[in-house]
Amino acid sequence: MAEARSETLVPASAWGGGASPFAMNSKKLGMWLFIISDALTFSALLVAYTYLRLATPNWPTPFHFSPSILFASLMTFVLLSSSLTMVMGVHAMNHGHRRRAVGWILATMAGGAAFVILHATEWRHLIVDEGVTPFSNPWNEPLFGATFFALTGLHMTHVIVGVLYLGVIAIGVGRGKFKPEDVEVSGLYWHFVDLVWMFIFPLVYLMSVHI
Amino acid sequence: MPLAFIVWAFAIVIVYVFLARLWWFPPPINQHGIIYDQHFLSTLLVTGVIFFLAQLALGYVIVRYRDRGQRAVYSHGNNKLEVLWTSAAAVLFIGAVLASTRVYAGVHLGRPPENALRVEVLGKQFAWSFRYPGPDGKFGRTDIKLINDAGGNPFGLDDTDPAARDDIVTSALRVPVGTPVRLTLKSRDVIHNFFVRELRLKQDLVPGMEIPLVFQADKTGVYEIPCSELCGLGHHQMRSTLEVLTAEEFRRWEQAQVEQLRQLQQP
Amino acid sequence: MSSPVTHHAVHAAPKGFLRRYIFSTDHKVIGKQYYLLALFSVFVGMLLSVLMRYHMIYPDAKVSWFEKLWPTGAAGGIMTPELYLSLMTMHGTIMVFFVLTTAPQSGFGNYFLPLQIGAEDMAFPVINMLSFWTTFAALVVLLAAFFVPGGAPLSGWTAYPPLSAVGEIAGPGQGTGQTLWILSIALFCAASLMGAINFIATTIDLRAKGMTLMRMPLTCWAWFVTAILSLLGFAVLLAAGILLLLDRTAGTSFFLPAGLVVNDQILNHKGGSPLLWQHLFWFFGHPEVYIAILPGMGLTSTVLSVFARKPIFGYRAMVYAILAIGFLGFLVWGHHMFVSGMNPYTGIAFSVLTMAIGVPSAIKTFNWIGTLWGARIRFTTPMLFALGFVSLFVTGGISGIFLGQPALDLYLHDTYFVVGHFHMIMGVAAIFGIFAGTYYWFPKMYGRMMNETLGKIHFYLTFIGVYAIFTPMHFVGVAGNPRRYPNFKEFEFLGELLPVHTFMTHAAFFTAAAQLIFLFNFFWSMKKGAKAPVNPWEATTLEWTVPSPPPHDNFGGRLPEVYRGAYEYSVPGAEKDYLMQNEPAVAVKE
Amino acid sequence: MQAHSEQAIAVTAKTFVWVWVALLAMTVVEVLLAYFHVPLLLMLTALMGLSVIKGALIIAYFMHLKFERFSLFLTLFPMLIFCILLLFIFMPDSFRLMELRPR
Repeated sequence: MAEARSETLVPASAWGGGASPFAMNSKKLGMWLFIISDALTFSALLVAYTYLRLATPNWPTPFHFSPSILFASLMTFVLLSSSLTMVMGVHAMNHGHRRRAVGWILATMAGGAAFVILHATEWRHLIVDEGVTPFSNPWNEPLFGATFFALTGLHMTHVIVGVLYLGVIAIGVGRGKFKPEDVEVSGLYWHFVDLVWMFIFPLVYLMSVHI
Repeated sequence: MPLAFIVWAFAIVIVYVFLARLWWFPPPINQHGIIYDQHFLSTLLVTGVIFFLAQLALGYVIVRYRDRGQRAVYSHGNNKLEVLWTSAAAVLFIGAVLASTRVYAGVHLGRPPENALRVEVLGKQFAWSFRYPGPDGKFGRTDIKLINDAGGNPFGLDDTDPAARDDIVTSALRVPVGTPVRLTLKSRDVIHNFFVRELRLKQDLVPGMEIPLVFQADKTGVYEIPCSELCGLGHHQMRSTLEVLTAEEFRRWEQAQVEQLRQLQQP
Repeated sequence: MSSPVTHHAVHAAPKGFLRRYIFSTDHKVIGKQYYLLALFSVFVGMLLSVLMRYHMIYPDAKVSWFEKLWPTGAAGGIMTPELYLSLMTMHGTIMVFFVLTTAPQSGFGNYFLPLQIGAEDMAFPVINMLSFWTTFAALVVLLAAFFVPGGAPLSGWTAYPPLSAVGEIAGPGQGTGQTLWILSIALFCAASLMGAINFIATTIDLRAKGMTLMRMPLTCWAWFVTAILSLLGFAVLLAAGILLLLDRTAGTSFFLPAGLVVNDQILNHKGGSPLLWQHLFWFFGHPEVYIAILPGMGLTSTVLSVFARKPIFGYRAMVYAILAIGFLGFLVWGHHMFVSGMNPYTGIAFSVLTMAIGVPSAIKTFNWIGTLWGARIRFTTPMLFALGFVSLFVTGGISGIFLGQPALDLYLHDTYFVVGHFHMIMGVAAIFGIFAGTYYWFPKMYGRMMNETLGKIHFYLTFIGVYAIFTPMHFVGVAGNPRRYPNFKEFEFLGELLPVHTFMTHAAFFTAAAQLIFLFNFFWSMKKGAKAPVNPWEATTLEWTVPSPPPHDNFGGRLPEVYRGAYEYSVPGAEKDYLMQNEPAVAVKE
Repeated sequence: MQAHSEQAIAVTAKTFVWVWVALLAMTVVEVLLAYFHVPLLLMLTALMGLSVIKGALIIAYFMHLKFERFSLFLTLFPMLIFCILLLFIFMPDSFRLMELRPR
């Protein structure tokens, strides 16, 4: 057929090759793709949690305002704020303020570290004081602890990896090696970690409703 | 070139084996089995024709369009044909599955009749056990702590419950002919599968679930029950039988069981 | 270094053996590494299957070297049922993950995606290298399961809990072996994820000028869609794997309900559900089937068009069919669970969707035959394998119409009918795609031609062999033969089917032996084959514009420009009977 | 939405602070909500609704998706949302599990 060959030689759209259709570098696209995949992993875990919770008649709701909810709210605050500092870091980097960017990234790392410490304290409280472990707890619904530790544990792993990742970025930026886009890509990851918590926090802590 | 003849030969052999029924289902012993076979045959007919024609066509183009110095046709396709065979395939496939839904629904969505004989089926690595409620018509209490396979108590019947004392536990499934049977399938360890070829029925036994399965056998005889879901190293040995007895035989067998239980429980 | 277009304009080949051949970031080296890994795996997997078939018909035979290989599993040289089951598990896992996922996608895809779209490398060369070595580690961890106490796991490649979750009390191999299995799968998930990101980013960003999506060869489309399936599917498998690992090592009970008594031990688990694993697993598992077969479909389309000397019939329809298969592939996982205790209404919904996926598959078949219609077929070895693919695809696909209906699945589920079905379509058809790709691209990869006579002998023996192995499986399946039985001694009705199994086993010996011809041809041609010209098959896609084998930077620093679709054969008025994709506009009579 | 990342640079830091404030406010609402004994469905809808809004804000502003080409959004998100919705096909089985539990 004629139309297949009579196409113009110059690509008609961004999809015609020789250009990035999203007008972004491949690294950023790669990070977005990773985020999609990782989001699905977390979704699968959250759906598994929902599935098991729905099938369990007496799901325990032991999170009281103090200390658990208070702690978790504080953690949410820390994480959200670290997202703000991160976006400020990206912003500074985009405007060519390298030193300021390093400062913001360090602040973000501090936020991440604070989150991990708070979370670890809460885990300790649950394990030592309340006797919740992945396989048993005082309310005799072992899945409660299992889902809690699996979900928050995987998230905490992501936070720890994120802090290390940001450390590498901070050093690179400080030495003048990395470009603004590298900071932005690391920012994408960090915000994603924040985003996941926005779903884990209400589903695991706040849904203390009897089903 | 030789490829065409090989393709045709295989197509012919396959169609022949299915037509001649060299290896085939055992005859069905229930209403569902008869419907199942009908549906299988109609699916076989439709798919068989498609299969044969497709392989025939493949062989044909191989022979007809081999390189004999001719010029190949320059064509990028034909949208009309494309639409035609897409819709034909869609109608055919969706039609087949809609037609079959009735057969599936008949097994899983019907309500068991009130007078159905109730039997519990328990799978474990690597044996089957069946429990009848006994004369009182009630399944007694069980407790996993009381499970004792060597002592003939795979269900863990609790003898302190009078309803449990008359429960009949066997290693083969015996049912009266022409009577609806409601099985409750459960497993104690891993997933097993209850399969009776002659009933055309198959259902997994999932730990943590009590899955109902209803059937009615209309022909007496002894039929094998193979476990059909990988359950471990003895999977291939996990055998029992379905014995379809006449009503009279079944009554006599049940009575003998009850009598035996009573004697065992005499102090 | 990663701005999309002016991507490292010229890069010199790295010096030093390690950087060049082992930890290379060159997509061509990585592609070959993947291919060789798959080649090794396929022979291991095949050896396991031959041993399984042997045990099935001679369960009591004494073979002294069995004992040397597996001192506990085959004490005295007699294979035990548990050894059979562990061979089966490893056969399935190796074949599905390390052959069918690795060879066509990671192997050929890595080598030829950048070449076909006119790029110098993949978008993330370092991640590409990491991805290979993670896959390698996954294979090592998996094979290590053979050598730990208890041996390899015996729960099948689907690893249904509770069998896979409760540990050693469920059987030998369910201890350390099963844990290694899950670790291997988790590593493989990570590797596939890295690969998928790379493939998608490369396809989107690095296409040469003029290479519109609708001008890409169908192979590229297939790799692209397969990568999307991997990206989403493996993400869910990873979640399932984490939960199973926790069940095994941390004592949780995601997949373990209350009241389990395994091997006379009361377990303290409570609340979980074995069905949850099945859902999560098949959510990945069904797209995985298409991950295995889609690249084969793309390749078959290309090879058919090249050797029919005819444009592909209905290019757009083919693209849409690939997309539709990818999309619907996510909607049909429930058809693996018709008899698993799933909600029957869900079952009915899944069955309709399952049948719907037959439609794009049918479109592909019709279009392949349409491509051949009016052609001028050159019967080279790759073409023979592509034609064989079409035949096998039809045969294997047809039996899917039976299994996709829950009503018929009530009998056929977990019988040899299923084994025959998926071996035909995702096993052998996909392998035929890999063979077609090997014979087709070998000249480009190694700069030498493979021997055509040996190739044809290999094809005919294999084609006859696989039909002889897998067709009878449908027959015994209809007779009700359950799968995953190490022997058929315990059941009366199975005894009658033993002659058929004997036939299949001999056919398997025959077919496996025929593969040695391929192995010989492959390695002999690598050293002694005739030197390959740039474009031995007179094909139009971009990989045939560069020397065989291509230089380190593929296009010598000057990226090609593309002017037309990938399948311009027998163009009226053109001098040759084909037009390369990068040939500038030429006078063509309408 | 057909803008480029340059626009992200043009956005002032003030915007991000406002987004942050909005996120915090919504979190406070969520926490408070947990102490009103509202019916399950309402609770779930409110919590998830707020979370989705929060997520959208994070994606749009912090992750700069608002300033990328719309085609990126169209490429990435439909498949993710589609897959997540698909996962909910598990739920009928969860209820069935309740029904068929051994008593």
